[in-house]
Amino acid sequence: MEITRDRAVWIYERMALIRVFEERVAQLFADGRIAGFVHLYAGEEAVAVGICTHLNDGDFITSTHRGHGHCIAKGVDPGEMMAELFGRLGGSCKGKGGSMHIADVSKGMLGANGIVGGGPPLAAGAALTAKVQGSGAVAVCFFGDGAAEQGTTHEAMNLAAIWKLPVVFVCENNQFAESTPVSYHCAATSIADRAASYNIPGVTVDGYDVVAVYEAAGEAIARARRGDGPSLLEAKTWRYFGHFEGDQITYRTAEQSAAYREHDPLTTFARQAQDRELLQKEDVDRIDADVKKKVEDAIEFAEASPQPAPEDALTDVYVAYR
Amino acid sequence: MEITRDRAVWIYERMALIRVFEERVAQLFADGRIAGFVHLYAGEEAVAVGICTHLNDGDFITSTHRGHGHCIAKGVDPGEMMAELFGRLGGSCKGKGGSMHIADVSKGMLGANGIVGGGPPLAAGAALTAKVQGSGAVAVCFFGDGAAEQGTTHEAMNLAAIWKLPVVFVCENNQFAESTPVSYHCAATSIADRAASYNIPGVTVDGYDVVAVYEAAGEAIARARRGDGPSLLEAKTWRYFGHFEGDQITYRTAEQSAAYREHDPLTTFARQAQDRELLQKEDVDRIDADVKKKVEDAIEFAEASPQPAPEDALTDVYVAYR
Amino acid sequence: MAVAVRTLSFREAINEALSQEMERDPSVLLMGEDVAGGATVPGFDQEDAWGGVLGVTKGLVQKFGRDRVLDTPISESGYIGAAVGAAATGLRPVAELMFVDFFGVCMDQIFNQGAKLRYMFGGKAKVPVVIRTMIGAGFRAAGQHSGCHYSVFTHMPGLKTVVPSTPADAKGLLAAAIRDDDPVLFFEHKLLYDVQGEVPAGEHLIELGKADIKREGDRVTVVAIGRMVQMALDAAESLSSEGVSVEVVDPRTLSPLDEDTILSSVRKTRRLVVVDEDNPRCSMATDLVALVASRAFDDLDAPPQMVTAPHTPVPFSPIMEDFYVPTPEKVAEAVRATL
Amino acid sequence: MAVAVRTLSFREAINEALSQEMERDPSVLLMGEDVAGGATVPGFDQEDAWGGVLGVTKGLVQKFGRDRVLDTPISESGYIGAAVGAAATGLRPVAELMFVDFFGVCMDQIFNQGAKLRYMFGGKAKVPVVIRTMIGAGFRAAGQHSGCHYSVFTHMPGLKTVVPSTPADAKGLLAAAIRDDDPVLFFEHKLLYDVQGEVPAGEHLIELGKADIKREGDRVTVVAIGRMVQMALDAAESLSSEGVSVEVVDPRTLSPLDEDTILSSVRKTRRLVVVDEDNPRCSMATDLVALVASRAFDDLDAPPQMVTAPHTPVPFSPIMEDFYVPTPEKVAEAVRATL
Ligand SMILES: Cc1ncc(C[n+]2csc(CCOP(=O)(O)OP(=O)(O)O)c2C)c(N)n1
Ligand SMILES: Cc1ncc(C[n+]2csc(CCOP(=O)(O)OP(=O)(O)O)c2C)c(N)n1
Ligand SMILES: [Mg+2]
Ligand SMILES: [Mg+2]
Repeated sequence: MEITRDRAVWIYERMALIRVFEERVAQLFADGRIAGFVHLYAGEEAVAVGICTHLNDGDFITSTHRGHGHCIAKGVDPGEMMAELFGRLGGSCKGKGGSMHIADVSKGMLGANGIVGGGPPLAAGAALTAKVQGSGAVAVCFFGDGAAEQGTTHEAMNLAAIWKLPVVFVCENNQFAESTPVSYHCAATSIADRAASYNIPGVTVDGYDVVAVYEAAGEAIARARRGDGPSLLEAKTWRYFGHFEGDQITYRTAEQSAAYREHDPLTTFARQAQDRELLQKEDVDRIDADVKKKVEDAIEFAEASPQPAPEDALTDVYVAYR
Repeated sequence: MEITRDRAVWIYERMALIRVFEERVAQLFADGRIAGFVHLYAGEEAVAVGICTHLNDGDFITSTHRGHGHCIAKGVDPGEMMAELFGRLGGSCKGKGGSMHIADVSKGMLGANGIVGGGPPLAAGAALTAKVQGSGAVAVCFFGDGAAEQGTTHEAMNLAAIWKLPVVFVCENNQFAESTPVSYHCAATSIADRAASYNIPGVTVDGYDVVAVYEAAGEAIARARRGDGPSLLEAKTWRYFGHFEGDQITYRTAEQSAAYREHDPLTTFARQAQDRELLQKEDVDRIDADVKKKVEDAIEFAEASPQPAPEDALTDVYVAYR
Repeated sequence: MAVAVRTLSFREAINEALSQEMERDPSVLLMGEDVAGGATVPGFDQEDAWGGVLGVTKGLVQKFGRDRVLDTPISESGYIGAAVGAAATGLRPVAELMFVDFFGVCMDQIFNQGAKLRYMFGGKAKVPVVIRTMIGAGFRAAGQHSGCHYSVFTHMPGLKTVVPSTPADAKGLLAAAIRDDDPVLFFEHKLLYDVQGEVPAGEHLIELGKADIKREGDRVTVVAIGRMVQMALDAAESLSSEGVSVEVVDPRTLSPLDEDTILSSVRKTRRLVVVDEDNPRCSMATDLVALVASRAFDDLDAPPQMVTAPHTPVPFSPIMEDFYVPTPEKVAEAVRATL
Repeated sequence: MAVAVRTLSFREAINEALSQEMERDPSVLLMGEDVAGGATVPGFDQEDAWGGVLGVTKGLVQKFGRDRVLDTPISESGYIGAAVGAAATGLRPVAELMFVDFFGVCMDQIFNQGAKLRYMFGGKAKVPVVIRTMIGAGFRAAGQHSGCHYSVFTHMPGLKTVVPSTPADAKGLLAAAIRDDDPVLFFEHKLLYDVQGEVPAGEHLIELGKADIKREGDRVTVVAIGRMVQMALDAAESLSSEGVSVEVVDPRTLSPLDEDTILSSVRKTRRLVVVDEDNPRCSMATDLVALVASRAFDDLDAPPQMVTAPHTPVPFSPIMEDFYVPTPEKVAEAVRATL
């Protein structure tokens, strides 16, 4: 699979946007301007972006509690996202969802999810819609290494396999579920190997290498679009921040994170793309500046967005009730 | 593993007892003397018996909706079982459980279970007790091919594996979940292969050959007793009756069942044991007569057992309430 | 315009609603364990296919094919969650949870996903899924196949709950549930399946949220749910010979609840008896009594009475199980206690 | 004999109950996601281990070791079912379901296995398991981490449900729950963890099924649950300056429920207000109103009032969430409505 200049720009821009968005959210949380449980995606950008490069608005994704990166990669507006984190009416969910439930169904983004393992059945369902409607769309289900032990993940993969649904299960193995390492919570040596339990392809890829993710995802998504059924893709990755904001990260070492920073997906890709003359230094600088501005604009948008009225809590439960 | 004459007698006697028990229950159901959902185990005897030969009262088993065979193999009294099916006070559960909930905790039989996939977590828990208490006991979890797709099964196997619990997961693959064939509901080629997802041994065995089951189970149970953790054993089998009594069995052919009858586990074992001079023809005849009598005695016991009072429905919910 | 009316069983009425809605709207599909039966077994679309464990969906796979009548593995979270996901993306799935007692293996997909997606997404999604499920004691099916538990779903914001008591209601409410844009739990009492009743032949829709007065009366209001409507009617019949005129109100949908019809009836009779086969704590029985006690307190002349199952699981023994389920006698006794 | 009493937080009181019971009985063990934290990470038993997502079980793994404080995979059915199985075979596990909102992924093991085994086995088993879980809104944790839903568990025969409102109650009730031979759900409101209160130092047991009168009064009875007890006390305080004497009853355990204490209080005050943070339908609010309306109807001088969360999921926005939770003002208003 060839990466064009346009695609390289898109990839770098999305990754950079996620990174800056998350770093700013961390500050805003520390400053008490964002409340609740906030799980940041920084460090894992190559996974969401490498995969979503293959998707368009008609395709679906399901996400996790760590959903900001998936949203941005799937094209959700950062202003609406930030407004959502601020609990404002202009937020993608009108302030009702917050970080753990950001969604934009019009973009095929079926929501961050506060339930670990909540997404896999939903993704199978979205893929069923695509299959029944013959739309050619695919669904991608992002889930964590911790979610791999949840029964729903097993059920959804088996169901998708027997129904040959156009879905790609993407395990973002950041090696921890909260403070619990994957080596403890997972009996398998490799989560991708579990694909054999469903007779579907299973591949492990370096989640710090966006090109590797992009290529593996291309295979899996093409297969799904062809009607050949689901795949399982495991991307080994690492989160730079704590499990959620406020976490003191006592269960892994600063050295480990530093080692990952050495191979940071953004700088690595920027370098590779320049080596391959897909991007110029100026492109990178311009994008870096652009995304900073985008995020500041998003914050501005969020701050300018009106607060909901207390009674707005009562609406949107049903389409119609009585 | 050597089979002694005593063991051969036990094996044949248990299998014959299950067979006769189930055939009589089918009649009693047809005659309207037993009510409710009744799932018969006839045809699958070699699995429960081949495995339970290795167990004693201190060991635990969890069972399924198709639990009579497991009960008998684990030493539950057939009279109390029959009384339970009749809903009598003398039943193993005082008439409160019925076929789908027969249990005898004093024999380590932790209950038939009306919930497909209900047993695996319970078995892991019983194994945890054995491990914590250092009792040397093991737990065996019987589950169907249909139950293999349930999330609880996945969760329990992973949990048992990471905690190295002394439990053996036994999949009784009778090739159907109700009217749905395993080839449809299960994406894996072999359920035993799913053991790889948990880094535990996985073996498929001919569930019509009690010696083969006995041998494979011996390995797995010894491993568990040694503290080396769980295993998965898949026994390919076939039920002679419908899914439940009343089922017209329209989803498989009489020829298929006839073919299995050719290799009936009881007659096969009786022949093999005679060939190996473990049993004499007279033993087999005596046992056949014995178990018939045992089952008739069980029916007599059940019929003589008093009916509960209606208000007995109100007791046994709690050990103490207020 | 005369509407053709035939006698159908409750089972047939449900089957007809499914069939008509599937004909009407290609985005409606069925999924569940053995709802067709014998998937991939050669030659197995014949008429005696299971069509669900108690035959309710029999014949539909022959009409609509296996692409629209989907047998599932025993993975309730998997396929009910898939139904939710499919509903959120454009289909109108009708998923079957064989027995309501199994809700514990899939509740998250129902109550945290299906019920909440719309709200959590700020009203920017809809989830038009129907989950059909069997309820009720009396089948000698014991502790894990005999519960009601519609109270649990009624408790949950975002869900609608429907409990029909007659074949005609079953047809009309199920059709309305399928056309409804919100997630609906549809509870079918297994002892009603063989009950016969007149059912309109063509399109028949009953608006969700409308109670039905199954018998008019002016002395005591009995609100009864599902199979308990028949118990209440039987009690009313025998009480009428004692000169006590009982009004039997069938809420039909528990969420939304037709508070007005219930309150008006009580304002007329000034007495309330609730009959609910579910367990008593935090139940529809308490819900209805609390509604009336808080909103029509001054209209009540006697303490409201609740006739419910006891606070126990369902026992197997027929003798004990018959004691567990409310009877017309117990209803009549409760009615007399209000006089 | 003087009992030493210190000020502890609600969090510390729970931790102390766990620690003391684990010391007392070697068959008590803890399991849950990150209840120790950092399992198998080299050197990770140090004092700053997570000890649960909000630090409630901090320090216990250092005292009791990893054989008794078990980190689990994210497999609630798996490990809570294992806790049930272990309880049925001789241990006394205390399992943590991190947030009650997750009950949907594991409810079967709680309500079909844990709650029913004893009954279905004819009384020949017992299941002494405790499931601790966090409840409650106000944390800005949105729709899937903020519910209460103790009504669902109270509905289920075979379970006991405990909702403490003070540090001392939390300690005494948790110790009693651990020694109890039945399955107990123990609900901890996350906004109470930092609340301070006096707590007896040594063994401290509070019998399950005993309500506590948190403030005496004679004009109106307010029954409040969990964090709502504080709302009721605040309302009582402000109402006392209006000359209205409010009695605040804290049921502490919802199943079994201390009906006598509640009914006696209402018989004295002749007025009832229930304050329940849970959603309103089929809830503890309706349960309590129905209890009083059916059993003390003639003693009531005014319609009973319910102050509850609305029939909606919990919204994220702090403004909306603050509207969602009952406040002392709303309680006071409801009290006034009964006068
Ligand atoms: C059903 C359920 N159980 C537990 C939690 C609490 N929880 C939230 S995130 C998390 C860890 C998830 O780990 P993983 O799937 O690896 O995702 P990561 O956080 O590493 O991205 C846990 C236990 C939850 N939200 N839902
Ligand atoms: C959670 C749950 N889902 C569905 C059912 C209904 N049911 C009872 S037995 C059965 C089939 C089980 O198949 P399998 O596990 O292969 O066991 P077998 O009957 O073949 O012994 C089904 C679907 C149930 N009891 N529990
Ligand atoms: Mg992770
Ligand atoms: Mg089977």
